[in-house]
Amino acid sequence: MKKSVIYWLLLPGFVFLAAFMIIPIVLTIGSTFFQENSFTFEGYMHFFRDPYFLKILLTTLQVSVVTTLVCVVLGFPTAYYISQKAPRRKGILLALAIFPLLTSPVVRSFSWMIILGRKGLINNALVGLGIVDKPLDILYTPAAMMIGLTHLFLPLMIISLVGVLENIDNDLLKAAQSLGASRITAFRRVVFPLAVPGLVIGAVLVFVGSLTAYTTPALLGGKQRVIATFLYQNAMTLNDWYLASVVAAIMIVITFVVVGVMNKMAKTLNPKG
Amino acid sequence: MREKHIGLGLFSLLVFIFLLGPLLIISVTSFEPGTVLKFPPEGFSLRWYENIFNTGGFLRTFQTSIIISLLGNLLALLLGVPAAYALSRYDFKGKSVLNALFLSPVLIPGIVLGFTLMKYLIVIYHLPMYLGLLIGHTIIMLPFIIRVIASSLSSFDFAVEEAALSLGAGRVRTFFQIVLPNIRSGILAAVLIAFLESFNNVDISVFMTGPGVSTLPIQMLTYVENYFDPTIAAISVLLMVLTGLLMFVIERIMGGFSYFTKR
Amino acid sequence: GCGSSTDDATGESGSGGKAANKLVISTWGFSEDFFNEEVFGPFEKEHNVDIVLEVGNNAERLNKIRQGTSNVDVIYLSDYYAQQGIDEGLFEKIDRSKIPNVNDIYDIAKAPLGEDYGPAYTVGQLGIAYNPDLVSKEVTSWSDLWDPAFEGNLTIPNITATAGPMVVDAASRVAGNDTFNEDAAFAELKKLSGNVVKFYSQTSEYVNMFSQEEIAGGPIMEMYFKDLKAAVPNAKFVTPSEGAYAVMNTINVVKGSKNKELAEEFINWQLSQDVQAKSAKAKVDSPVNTKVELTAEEAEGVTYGADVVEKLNKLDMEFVNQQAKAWTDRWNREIAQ
Amino acid sequence: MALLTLDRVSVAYDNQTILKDFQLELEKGKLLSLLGPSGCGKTTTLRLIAGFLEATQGKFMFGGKDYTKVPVNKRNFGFVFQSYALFPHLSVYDNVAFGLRMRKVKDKDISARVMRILEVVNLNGFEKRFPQELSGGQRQRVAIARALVIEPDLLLFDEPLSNLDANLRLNMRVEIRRIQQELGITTLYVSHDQEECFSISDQVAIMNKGVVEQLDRPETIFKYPATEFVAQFIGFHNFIEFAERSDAGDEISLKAGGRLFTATAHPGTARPGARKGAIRPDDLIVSGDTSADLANALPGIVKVSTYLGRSYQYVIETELGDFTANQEMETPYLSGQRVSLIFPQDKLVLVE
Amino acid sequence: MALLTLDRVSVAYDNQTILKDFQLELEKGKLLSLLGPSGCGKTTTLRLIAGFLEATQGKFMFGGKDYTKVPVNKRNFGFVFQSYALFPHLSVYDNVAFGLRMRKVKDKDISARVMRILEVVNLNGFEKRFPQELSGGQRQRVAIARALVIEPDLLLFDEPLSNLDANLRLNMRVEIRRIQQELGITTLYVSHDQEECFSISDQVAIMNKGVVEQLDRPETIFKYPATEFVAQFIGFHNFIEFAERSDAGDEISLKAGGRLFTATAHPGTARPGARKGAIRPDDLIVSGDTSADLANALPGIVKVSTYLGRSYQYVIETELGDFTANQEMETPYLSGQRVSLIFPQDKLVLVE
Ligand SMILES: Nc1ncnc2c1ncn2[C@@H]1O[C@H](COP(=O)(O)OP(=O)(O)OP(=O)(O)O)[C@@H](O)[C@H]1O
Ligand SMILES: Nc1ncnc2c1ncn2[C@@H]1O[C@H](COP(=O)(O)OP(=O)(O)OP(=O)(O)O)[C@@H](O)[C@H]1O
Ligand SMILES: [Mg+2]
Ligand SMILES: [Mg+2]
Repeated sequence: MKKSVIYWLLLPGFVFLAAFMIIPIVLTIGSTFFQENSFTFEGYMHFFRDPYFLKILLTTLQVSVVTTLVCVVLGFPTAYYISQKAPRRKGILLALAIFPLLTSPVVRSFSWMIILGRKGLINNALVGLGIVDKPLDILYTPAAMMIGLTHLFLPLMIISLVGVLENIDNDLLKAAQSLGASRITAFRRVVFPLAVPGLVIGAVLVFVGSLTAYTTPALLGGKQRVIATFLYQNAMTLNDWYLASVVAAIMIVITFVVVGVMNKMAKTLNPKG
Repeated sequence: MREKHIGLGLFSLLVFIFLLGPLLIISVTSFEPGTVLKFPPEGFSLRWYENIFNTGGFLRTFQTSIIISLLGNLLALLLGVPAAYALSRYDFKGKSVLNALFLSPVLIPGIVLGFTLMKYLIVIYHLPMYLGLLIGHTIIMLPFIIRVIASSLSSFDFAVEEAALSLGAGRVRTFFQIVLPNIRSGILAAVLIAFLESFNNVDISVFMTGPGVSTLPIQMLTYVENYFDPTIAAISVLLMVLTGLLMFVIERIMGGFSYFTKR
Repeated sequence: GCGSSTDDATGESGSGGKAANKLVISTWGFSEDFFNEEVFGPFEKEHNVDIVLEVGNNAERLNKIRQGTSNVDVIYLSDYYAQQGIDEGLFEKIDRSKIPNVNDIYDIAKAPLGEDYGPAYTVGQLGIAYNPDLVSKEVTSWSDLWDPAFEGNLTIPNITATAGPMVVDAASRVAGNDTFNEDAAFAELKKLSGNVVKFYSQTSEYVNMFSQEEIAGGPIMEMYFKDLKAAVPNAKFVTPSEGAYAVMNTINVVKGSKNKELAEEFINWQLSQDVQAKSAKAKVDSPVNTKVELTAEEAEGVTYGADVVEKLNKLDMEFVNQQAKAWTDRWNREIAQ
Repeated sequence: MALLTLDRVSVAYDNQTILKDFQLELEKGKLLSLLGPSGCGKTTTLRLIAGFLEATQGKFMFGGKDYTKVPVNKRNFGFVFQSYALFPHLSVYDNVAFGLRMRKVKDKDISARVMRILEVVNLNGFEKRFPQELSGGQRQRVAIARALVIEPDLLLFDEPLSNLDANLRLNMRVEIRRIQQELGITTLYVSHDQEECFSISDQVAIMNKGVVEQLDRPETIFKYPATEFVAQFIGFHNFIEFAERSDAGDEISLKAGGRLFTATAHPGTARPGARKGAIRPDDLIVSGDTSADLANALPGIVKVSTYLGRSYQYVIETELGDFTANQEMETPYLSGQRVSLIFPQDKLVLVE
Repeated sequence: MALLTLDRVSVAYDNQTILKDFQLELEKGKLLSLLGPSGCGKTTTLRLIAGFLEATQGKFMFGGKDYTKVPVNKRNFGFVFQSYALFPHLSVYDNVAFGLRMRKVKDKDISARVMRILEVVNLNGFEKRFPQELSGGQRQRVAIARALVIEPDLLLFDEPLSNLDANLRLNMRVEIRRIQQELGITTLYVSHDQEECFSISDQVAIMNKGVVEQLDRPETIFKYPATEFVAQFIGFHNFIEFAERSDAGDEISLKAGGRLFTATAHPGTARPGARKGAIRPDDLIVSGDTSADLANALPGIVKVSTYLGRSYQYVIETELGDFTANQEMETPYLSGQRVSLIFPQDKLVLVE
C-alpha cells in the first residue's frame, strides 16, 4: 500500500471542509482579534473581566458536564442491554431510542410541562401519595433544563455506544468473569475501557450539544441563562456578530479543551483505543 | 445468568420510559380537537393532521428536507467513508490533526457556523441558495459519518480484507464486497445519526433558506411562532410513524436488522 | 401559485432574472392560506405577477436582507426590526403618492418610522391577559402585575421579544414617571422578577403555560387572546389604565428592488379596505384602515376602533433601538437571575 | 465421590442439540482430557462447566454442591480460550494480573506472581506489549499464564497449545502437568493432540457427536479402544471384519476371507460379541518375505509409499482391502512390490 | 532457476527488525515448509510473499519477474490464514466461491468446483452455514477450501491444520499434498507440526529469529541436523559436549567425561569442527543391563518415568547430565532404578 493512497483517500473530505468551513471559520474568528485594523484582545478581555459572564460560563459548563454524565450513566447500561439483544430486537430498540430526535422542541417542552409542571404528573403523584404537601418546583429550574437536554441527547449517546459495544467479543467478558470478576467488575474493567472510543464520541456529541443548545434551555430552563443565550441574543436580536463571534470562539476553545481532556482520559483507560 | 439481566433490563426499561414517555404525551395531545395543546385532550380529532396537508408549506419543506438530507448524506458518505477508512486503517503523520479536523464541525456552535457559511458560501462564493444549503448540511453530517464509521472499522479484522485481496479482488472491490458489508451496522448507524442531525437542523438552515427554499424544521419553527395548535405535535407523530415504517421496510427488504449484528 | 414555487428561486441572488413578473415578499408565514387566497392571489392575478415568499422570523429575515442573500422586494417586519433596517439603510424610500390608501389609515399607523418609510398595515395592542380562577384580584392596571396575587404565577416577555421594551416602559410608568426613566424602570422590574415564573420568548410558550395553569397571566398581544380563551374559557383580557402598547407591523420596500413600483402597488393593496376588512374578519390582523367596519362579534380579539387605537402608547423605536444593547445587558444582569 | 459431575446434561444452540444426556465425572486433583473430532462438542462442554452456557436440562455438581446456577465469577475456575480472549486494552502484564487484582492480592505479590508465571510460559520481557503486538503463539501463552496464575479450583483448557511449536508445546505441557499436580488442581483439558492428551491426563474421554464413547485411563484407551470410532480416532486405521470368532482361553481365533487369524485375549479385548479387528499402522509389520505360511499374515502389493521423517508409510492392497502400515527402514519398498502383512497377535484388538 | 526468490529481504515492525537479510529459494511445483519456534517470523515471511507487508529492503522475484511492488490482488497466490479470516457475512458456499467469482468463472462451473472442494475438506452439507455457526476446525477447513479452489500460482499456508483433530489433519495433509502435486502448485507451508512438515514437503527450512538455519530435504534434516538449534528443534533433545574428536574413515571417535564413544560418519555428519553430539530420545536405548563394558554406553539412574501412549518416557541422570529416552515396553522401569543408556553409533550425530 503506497502512502500516497492514504492521502488521496483523505483529500476530498479535507478540501471540502477546508474550502467551505475551515477557512470561513478561521477568518471569522480571526476577525475578532481585529478592531479597526489593529490587533486586540479587547473583545475577550471584556468577557473575562466580567464576573457576571464568568458565572454564566461556569453554570453552562456545569449543566453540560452534568448532562453528559447523566447521559453516560443512563446510556451505557441501556446501550449494553441493547447490544446484547438478538439482531431483530436490537434494531427495534435502537429505532425506539432515536424517536425523541424527531419531535419539535416546542412540543417536547410542552410534554415536559405535562410531566414536571406544578400540576404535572410527577407533582400530582407526589402530592397524591402524600410524599410532599406542596407541589415541587421542577419545571423552569436548571434541573428541568438538564432533563430536557438529557432527553434530547441521550439517543446520540446510546447509538454511539451500541456501535462499539456490539463489536466487543463476548469471550472477553467471559474471560474476565472466569478470572473472578463479577458482572459489574467485568463490565467496568473490560467492557467499559473497550467502549471508550464510542463513549468519547457520544460524550463529545452530548457535551457540545448541551453547551451550544439554545432552544431547550430557553424553553425549560426558567430564568436561568446559559452562554448560548448570549450568543443568540447578540447574533439574532442585537445583530452584533462581532460579539457573537467572540462568544463562539470562547465556546470553541472550551470544547476543544474538553474534548482534548476526554481523549486524554480515554487513552489512559484504553491505550489501544 | 438470565436473572442477572433483569436488573439491566429494568434499568433499560426505565430509560426507555424516560425517552418515550414524553412522546406518548405528544402523540395523545395531537388528537386534541381544540385549537390549543391540552393534556389530557378533550376529545378525539384528526383535524390537525388534515391541517398538515392543507398548509402548503409543510409538504413542500418536508420534501426539501428529505432531498437535502439524502443528498447531503450521500455526499458526506462519498467524502467521509474513504477518510474514515484511511484514519482507522493506517498510521501516518498528521493523523490526530486530521481526526480533530474532521470532528470540528461538531465543535462549532451551530449558529456561528450557519452565519459564517451564509457569509462565505452565499455572499462571497456566490453559490446558489440550494447548493449552499446542501453544502452546509454535508458539513454537519461529515463528522458523524466519519467518526461512527471509523469507530466501527476499528473493530474490524483486516485479515479478512487481506484474504479477499489474495483471492484476486481489487482494493476497491474488496472494500465494497468485503469491508462494507461487515461494517453495515456502523454505516447504517452513521447514516441514521447524520440524517437525523441534518433533518432536524435549524441553525444552518435558518441562514441558508430563502424565497421558496425552506426546510421542515424552519417551517415548523415559523409555525409555532404564530400558532399554538397541535399541528406540530401531529407532525412529530407523523415523523415518528414514518421512521417506524422506514425501520419496518429496512427490516423486511434488507433482511432485518442483522445490520446491527456483530460482524 | 405563489410561495409554493421552489423552482428557480435558487439562482436568484445577484442576478435580475425575470424580475419583471416576479415579486419576492418576505413575511412571517402565518395564515399562509389566508394570504395566498385573499392578499397575494388576487394581486398576482391583477398584475400578472408571480409572488414568491420568504418566511421566517423578523431577525432571520432582516439578517438575510443585510447580507443581500435574497432578492426580496417587499418585507413585512415589526416596527422594532424595521427601525434597524432603516438605521442600516436597507430600505428604499417610498413614494407616498403611489400609495393612496395610506390616507385612509389611522394616523398612528401612517408613518410610524418616518415619512420616508413604510406604513404600519396593522396595529395591535399589548395588554394583560389573566385567568380569574387563579388571580383573586381584578386586574385593571400594569401595576397589578406587581401584586402578590401574581406571585409565582406570572410570565412577562423577554427583553429580546417584541414586547420586551414595552414592559420596560410600563415599569417606568408604574414607578410613577411620566417620561421614561431607565433606572426606575429596571428597579421596578427587579421587584417584579419575584412574581415571574418565566420570561417568554414566543407566544406559544405563553399559551401553553396558560392552558396548563403554570401561569395565571401576564402581558400579551390582544391578537392571541382568542387562543387563550380557547384553552381557558374564563380568561380575561384587559387594556391597562395606563394604556396598552401599540404593536405595529410595517411593510417596506427593500433597497435594490427592481420592482419598486409594483412593490408600492402591493403596499397600497395591503392597506386597501378590502384586504383590511377580510383580514380583520378572518382575525388574521387588526385593521388600520378606518373604513373597515366590524360587528362586535367580528371585533372580538381584534384591536378595533379609532378610540382604542389612538389611545395606545407608542414607543419611539429609534430610541428603543439605540438602547437595545444596554437594556438587554441590564435585563440579563439585574432581572433575569 | 467425584468432585465434578455432569448429570445427563443437554445443551442446544438455537434448536440444534449439541450435547444430549451428557455424563461426565472427574475426581479431585485429576486431569481429564476431552478428545474428539472437530465439532463434536468439546468446547461446548467446557463452556457449560465454566458457566458460560446454560444447560437446557440436567445438573452440574461440583464439590457436592449444585453449581448449575452458580454465576461464572463465583466458580473460581480458570479458563484458557481457544481464541485467546485476551483483553486488547491491557498489556501482557495487566492481562495476567487481572485475576489476581480481582482477588485483591497485594501489588507486590501480584508483581512477583505475574513475573514468575511469565517466566514459566517463556514470555519475560513481553510484559509491556499489547496483545495486538504478539504472534499467535505468544498470545496463547499469555492466555495460559492468565488462567494459571490464579490457582483455580478447576482449570479448563480449550486447545491451549494448538498454536505453539512442538518444543514449546512439549515444555508447556510438562509445565501444565507439573503445576496441575503440584497444586492438585482438578483440570479438564481439550486438545486435538492425542499424544498431548495421553501424556498429561489421568483420564481421557473420547467424544463423538456430543456423546462420550469411552472414558478410561490413557493406557487402556490407547491399547484397548472400546469402539470402532475410538479405535479409528486414536490411530487404529486398519480394520478387518471377521466372519467367525471363537474364544479359547487366552486366544481368540478369527476368520476372514478364508484366512485364519489369532488375537490375544487381553482383559480389555474380551468384548463378547465384537468381531471387528483393528490394528495400528505402526503395529502392522510389512515383510518382504512372501512365503505362504507365515502366521497371522496376508499377502499384498505396495500401492503408495510416503516418507514420514522417522519411517515410511505404505498403503498395501490385499484381498481384504487396503491397509496402511508404517515401518522404519533404510531403503523403502517400492510401489508395486509384493509383500506380506503380518498382524502381531497381541496388537490386534477387537472393537464394537 | 528458482520460481520464487527472496533476495536479502528485511522486514521490520515499527523499529523492530523481524527478518534481516532473509534468503529463500523455491522451485516450481515444489512444496517448502517453514518450521520454527513461535515468533521467529514464519507468518511474517508468508505475509511478505503474499504482498501484505512491504520489505524495508531486498527483492522478491517470482517467475523471473520482480514482484516486490506487485499488488496483492495481482499475484494470484492463495493464502490460508492462521486466524481463518473468513468473510463473516458470506455463507460457506460464497466464501469458497469468492475467488472464482473474482475470476469471472461461470456460475455453473463455480457451483461444481465449490461443491467438489467442499467434499475434499469434508464439509458437504455446510454450504449454507455462516462462519459464526462453525466450530474452529470447520472454519479452518473452509479457509483451506477457499484458497485451494482458485488453483493459484503459489499457495501459502499459515498453520492450516493446527485446529484440526489428528485424523482430519492426517487426511487433510495427504489431500493437500495430493492436490499440490496433481496441479503442480508451488507451495509454501508453515506449521508447528514437524511430522506434518516432513511428510508433505519437498524441502524444509528451519527458521530461528528471522534467519533460515537449515534448508534441506526433509530426510536430510531429520537425520542430519546441521546446528544445535535445528537438532533441538526437531527432537534431538539429548546433547553431549565431546572433549575430543578424531575422524577415521567411516567412524568418528569421541571422548566425553573420560568415556569413549563412536559415531558413524554419514555424509551429513562429517562437519569438520563439530564436537557436539546429539541424539533423539527415541533412539537412546535404555537397558536394564548395567554390566560395565557395553559399547557407547553410559550408566545412569531413572529420575522420572511418564506414560506417552505408545511408549514410556524416562529422564535418566548420568555423570554427563540428564538424558531423555523413550522406550516401548510392557512394564516400565521405576524411578530410582539403575540402568544403562546406549547410544547407537549410527544415531548419534554431530552438530555445530
Ligand atoms: N453459536 C453457535 N451457533 C450454532 N451452532 C454452533 C455454535 N457454536 C458451535 N456450534 C456448533 O456446535 C457444534 C459443537 O461445537 P464445539 O465448538 O463444541 O466443537 P468442538 O468440539 O470444540 O470443535 P473444534 O475442535 O473444531 O473446536 C458444532 O457442530 C458447531 O457447528
Ligand atoms: N503488528 C506487529 N507489531 C509489532 N510486532 C509484531 C507484529 N506482528 C508480529 N510481531 C512480532 O514479530 C515477530 C514475528 O512474528 P510472526 O507472526 O511472524 O511469528 P510466527 O513465526 O508466525 O509465530 P507463531 O508461530 O507464534 O505464529 C514476533 O516476535 C512478534 O511479536
Ligand atoms: Mg472447540
Ligand atoms: Mg504465525
